[in-house]
This record gives sequence, structure tokens and C-alpha cells, in this order.
Amino acid sequence: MSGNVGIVIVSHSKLVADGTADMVREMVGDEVAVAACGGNPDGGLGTDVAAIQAAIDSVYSPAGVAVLVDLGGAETNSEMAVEFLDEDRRARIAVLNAPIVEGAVMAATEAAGGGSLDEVRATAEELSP
Amino acid sequence: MSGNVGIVIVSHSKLVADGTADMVREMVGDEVAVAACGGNPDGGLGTDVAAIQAAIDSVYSPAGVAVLVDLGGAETNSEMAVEFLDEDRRARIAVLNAPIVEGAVMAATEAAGGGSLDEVRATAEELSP
Amino acid sequence: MEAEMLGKLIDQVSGAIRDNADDLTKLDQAIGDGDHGLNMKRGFDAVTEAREEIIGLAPAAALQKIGMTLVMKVGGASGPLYGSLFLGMSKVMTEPPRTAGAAADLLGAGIDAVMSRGKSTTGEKTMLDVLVPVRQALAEASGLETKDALEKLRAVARDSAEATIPMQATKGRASFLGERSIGHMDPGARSSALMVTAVCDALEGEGAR
Amino acid sequence: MEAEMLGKLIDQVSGAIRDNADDLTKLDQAIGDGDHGLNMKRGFDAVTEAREEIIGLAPAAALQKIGMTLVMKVGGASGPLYGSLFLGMSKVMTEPPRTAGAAADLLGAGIDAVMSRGKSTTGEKTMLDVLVPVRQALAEASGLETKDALEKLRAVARDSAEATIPMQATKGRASFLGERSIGHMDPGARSSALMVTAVCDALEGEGAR
Ligand SMILES: Nc1ncnc2c1ncn2[C@@H]1O[C@H](COP(=O)(O)OP(=O)(O)O)[C@@H](O)[C@H]1O
Ligand SMILES: Nc1ncnc2c1ncn2[C@@H]1O[C@H](COP(=O)(O)OP(=O)(O)O)[C@@H](O)[C@H]1O
Ligand SMILES: [Mg+2]
Ligand SMILES: [Mg+2]
Ligand SMILES: [Mg+2]
Ligand SMILES: [Mg+2]
Repeated sequence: MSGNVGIVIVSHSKLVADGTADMVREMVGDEVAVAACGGNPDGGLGTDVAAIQAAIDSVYSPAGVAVLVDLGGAETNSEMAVEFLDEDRRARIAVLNAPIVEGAVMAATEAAGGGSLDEVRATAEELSP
Repeated sequence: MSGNVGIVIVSHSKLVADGTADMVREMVGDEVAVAACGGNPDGGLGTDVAAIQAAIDSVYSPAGVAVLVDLGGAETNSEMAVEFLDEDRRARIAVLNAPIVEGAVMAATEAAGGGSLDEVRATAEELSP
Repeated sequence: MEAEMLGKLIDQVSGAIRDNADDLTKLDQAIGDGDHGLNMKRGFDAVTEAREEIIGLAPAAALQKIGMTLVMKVGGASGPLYGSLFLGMSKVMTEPPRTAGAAADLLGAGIDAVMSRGKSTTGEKTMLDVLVPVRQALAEASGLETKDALEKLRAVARDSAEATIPMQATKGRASFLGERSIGHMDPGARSSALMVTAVCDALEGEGAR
Repeated sequence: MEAEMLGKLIDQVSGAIRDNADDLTKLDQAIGDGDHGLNMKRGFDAVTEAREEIIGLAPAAALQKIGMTLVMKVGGASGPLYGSLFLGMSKVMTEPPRTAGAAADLLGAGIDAVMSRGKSTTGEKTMLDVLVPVRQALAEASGLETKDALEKLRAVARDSAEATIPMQATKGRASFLGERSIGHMDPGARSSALMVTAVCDALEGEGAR
């Protein structure tokens, strides 16, 4: 499991993030480390940079981490969180341009097969134009 | 509100469906009727044709209904549900080929602006390749 | 007599699904989300619950009730697909088929419904890779003794399910795995083989053709 | 003296955001998700909470602390963007700017950080459509009396925010509305104008240039 790319799901909604993680786990079991976070620092709709950082750290391995986001703010906050990581980790994190739910399932499936971070990214990003 | 296209969100996960509906409502308030359903008839991950039918009925208006789905089974079950509707309603329901979360927000935004079902569909489907 | 046969078919198929649910789930864990056994059991438990009602119905209505029950209860992609199989058969059913050829035509109508619901065909590593060869074998069985025909159908069902192992999935969740779907039996192909075998077992010794 | 000025700036800006949070939220309801007021208030309430710590810091560290607080607390796209504005300024800040030109350079460093964080530029109906003209006005203010310069900056901020009304949004949530984003002031442009005005109000009569 620690040999596989990890998955972080960052939604504006905690429900969406948690439910997407459930769907991912149903598909890949514990072959892939998955962390979900959603909601602003007050728990309302939005995202939380500190929570994103913690989620990335919780699934980090040298294989890398693919971060799935929903809308603008989730992407910007995730990119910000990545910049706060140590430099050697930063290059091993990819914020994907892919739909959050469908992309997370595809990314995790590819990761479960031992795909590299680039392969995971490419597979998920095929879902976006 | 009843003049606008309605939105139905059909996910394998009840959490994803409900959270997506929250995100949609934050964006369009009550200008667009939104219904969410997720989970199989036992409440596990999956979809439920009867629940999908009920969700479509609950937001139906002659302006039509856009149905957002996540993965295969959600699409097939939604198409099945549409076929069980009265013939005159059937032509006014579109199961969209768009990512569920991002597509729902875009579709609802277009619907809130008074877009037709075809316009709502086109806007959301731009998010898929 | 007809009702009795129908009851026997329901019991045999439902029993086969129930007895093999764990196996179906394991197959789906390998190349899917691991719910196919649960889904099929949910569906056929509901069919079993409606058994008395179903066996009182005319053949077309019975097939329709079974199809609708699967559609409504399964909860996965296999629900509308197997549901469509029965609904498609119900649409052309007038009386129970008395020849292998008539049975092939009946199954063919169901298969057409699956294909149009699933936007799918053979070679995609799905239930169709069992259902279509079984229909073909039925169409070619008219010259055989009942016992031999049933034996043949069971063998075709089993072999066709096995033949999905080297296939790469291009429909359903298993397609997400790309090449990694190769090397595993498709769960829906397996459940189709189980159902075909169960039907053959029920017909065995009934003199049905 | 420096700490006192910094405290005054924090109070003035936070107060302006707090007093106008409902207005910002209303603007965001029209072309976004209606949280900009809440987001900004959450951010500046946290800055206010850290006020005593911040005013004890050297200028660069103070800007960094404000930026990080906004990044961590705002929760919307405006968080990392306004956060980057302050972090970008903090990176070039050695001592508080004593001329309009120095202030323009400082703000320019912040704007560069916003642009690279947001992958955005002017004309896209965002905060940048206020920040960039304000920087320009600062750069051109070196000949003016302080009072006149501040008056000018407030007018540019207000007018630039107004000028976002006829724009079509191509960044952020408002871009989802396409042409329907036309006819409304951008909430981030409005919050930028509020902040610029609040800074001018704090500097008024302080003899700062
Ligand atoms: N488009 C399709 N056409 C035909 N059969 C399909 C299709 N999609 C999936 N299947 C069949 O359904 C099976 C999976 O069923 P199940 O696990 O119950 O549903 P889900 O994939 O929604 O979890 C597959 O093994 C395959 O045989
Ligand atoms: N890419 C971007 N570049 C610059 N400013 C942006 C960008 N995206 C959004 N904004 C600004 O952020 C404001 C919205 O902030 P806010 O409502 O707090 O966040 P969110 O859109 O995540 O709800 C917009 O009005 C706009 O001024
Ligand atoms: Mg399954
Ligand atoms: Mg499933
Ligand atoms: Mg907003
Ligand atoms: Mg927001």
C-alpha cells in the first residue's frame, strides 16, 4: 500500500469528500491510501488549507500523491497547501485537472495497479476536455 | 422557479448526492429545483431506480429536468428510471454526460439563468471530453 | 403445472445466486467494486419474496414482474441489465417455449434489450459474453435429446464465463482497469453462467424442450 | 509609532470588511456562491485576533503573518489570493515605504503573487481590476500632496470597482455565468476597493507618503 500513489479528495463539501472517499475505498480497498477533506475552517462550504496539508501528509509516500479538487477555490487552496510542503515532497504532489468524483475513482484504480504519479494523473485527466 | 430546468443528482453515494445538492443550492438558491439521491435500495453504495424516479418527479416541470450521474450503474439506472416515466415527460428529461459535482453546479447555474434543457445540457457537457 | 415449473425455476436460480454470492463478490472485488454478489442476492431475494405472486401470473407477466423486481432491487449496473433481459423476454412471450428454437428466440429478445440498455455487445467482458453463446447453443440444439441439450448448454455457459478471463473489459467498472482487467473472470459472466446452469438443472428431467 | 500605525491599518481594514460584509455577500450572491462577505470577515476577524502579535513584528514578518492568516482562514478562492497579495509584499518588504513610488513597488510585488496564484490578469472581472489600477495610480502619485494622493487613490479604487460591472467574468465562479456575469460588480473588486479606501483613511493625516 505505501508503494502506491496516495489520493487526496478536496471538495467544498465535507459530504462530497467523504462520500467520494467511500466510493474510492469500495473500488480499491486498502491498496491505496485515501484522505478526504471538505469545508472551510468554520465547517461551511469551502476549503481549508491546513486541513488539505494534513490530508496530504496523512497519505504521503515517495510514490506521490494525487489531489482531486472540485471548483476554483478548492484548486487554489490545494495549490497553496502544496507550496507549504517541504520542497522534496512538493514535486511528488499533483493537483489534477479532473472531475472530483469520477477522477478520484479512476485515479485510485490506476494507483491500485501500481501506476506512477504521472500515469495516475494522465488516466484521471482523460476525463476532462 | 418552476419556469427553470430542474436538477437531479444521482450518485452511488448518498453523501456525494446530498453534498453536491448543498453546493448547487449555495450557487443558485431556490431559483432552481434540486433533488438528490444516492445509495442502493439497502442504503449501501449504489443507486435505486425508484428513488431516482421520485427525485425526477419531485423537480419536474415542463421546462425539463437535467439528471447528473457519477459512474456506469448510476447512468444505467437513471436511464431506466426515465423510461418508466410517462411518455410526455420522458422527452423532457436529459441524463447528462458530465461530471456529477462540477456538472451539477454548471447545469444549475445555466438553469438559474433561464437556460433551456438543451442549453443546460450543452453547458454541463462541455466539462466532459 | 406451469406454476410449479416456474416456482422451481425461481427457487433454483435464486438458490444458485445465494449459494454463490460470495464468489460473485470476490470476482467483482478483483475488477470492480465488490458488490455483484450482494446486488444479485438482493435482487433474487426480492424475487423469492414475490414467488407466490409471480407463479400465479401468466408467463409474460411473470417475466415482467421478475424483470421489474431486479431493476428495482439490485442497485448496481447489473440491475437494469438483468432487468432488461427479463423485460425484453416478457415483451415477446406468449406461451412458454416448447422447442429449443423458441427458447433461443425468447432469450434473443432479452439479449437485444440488454444490449440496447447497456450500449454493449459481445467481446467487452460482460454478461453478454455468456448470454450470447448460450443463445447460439440453444438455436443449434434442436436436433439433440433434452438431456444432451441441457448438458451442452451448461458446458457452453461454463466455458463462455471462463473465456472472459483473457478479455480486456471495455464496458462497466472493470473497464476502468484497462489492461489490468485481463486475467479475471467477469462477475456478470459468472452470474449469467450460474443462472443458465440453474435453469438447466430445473428443467432436467422435466421433459422440457 | 510603526506598531501604532500598523494597528491602525489593521483596525481600519478589518472594520471596513466587517461593516460591509453583508454587501460583499450580496454581490457574491448575484454572480457567485454568496460567501465572499463571510469569507473576508472570517479572515480579518482572525487577523484582528492576532493584532497584538502582528504589531510587535518587523514589517516583513507582519505582512507574512497577515497573509498566512488570510490563507488559512478565508476558506474561499479569495483566501489564497489575498493571502498571496500580502505574502508577495512581505517578500520584498524591508522597511515601510516612505514614498508613493516605493508603495507602488510593494503593491506590485503583491499583485504579481496574486496573478501567479490565480493564473489571472486584468480584464477578467476580479480583485485585480482594482489592485492594478490602484498600483498604477500610486506610481503616478509622486508629485501630489499626501492628501490629494489619498483622495486620488480612493477615487481610483471606487471607480475601478464600478468598472467591473460591465465586464464579463472569465476567472472564478462568476465565469460560470458567462454573459450573465455582466451587469454586477465583482465582489473581490469591491473588497479590494474597501481595503484600499481603509488604508487611505488610516494614513490620512498621518503624513505618510
Ligand atoms: N454496459 C454493460 N453491458 C452489459 N453488461 C454490463 C455492462 N456494464 C456492466 N455489465 C455487467 O455488470 C456486471 C457488474 O454488475 P454489478 O457489480 O452488480 O454492478 P456495478 O458495476 O454497478 O457495481 C459486470 O461484471 C458486467 O458483466
Ligand atoms: N483566479 C482568480 N484571480 C484573481 N481573483 C480571483 C480569481 N478567482 C476568484 N477571484 C476573486 O475572488 C472573489 C471571490 O472570492 P470568494 O467568494 O471569497 O471565493 P469563492 O469564489 O471560492 O467563493 C471574486 O469576486 C474575484 O474577485
Ligand atoms: Mg459491482
Ligand atoms: Mg456497484
Ligand atoms: Mg464566493
Ligand atoms: Mg465559496
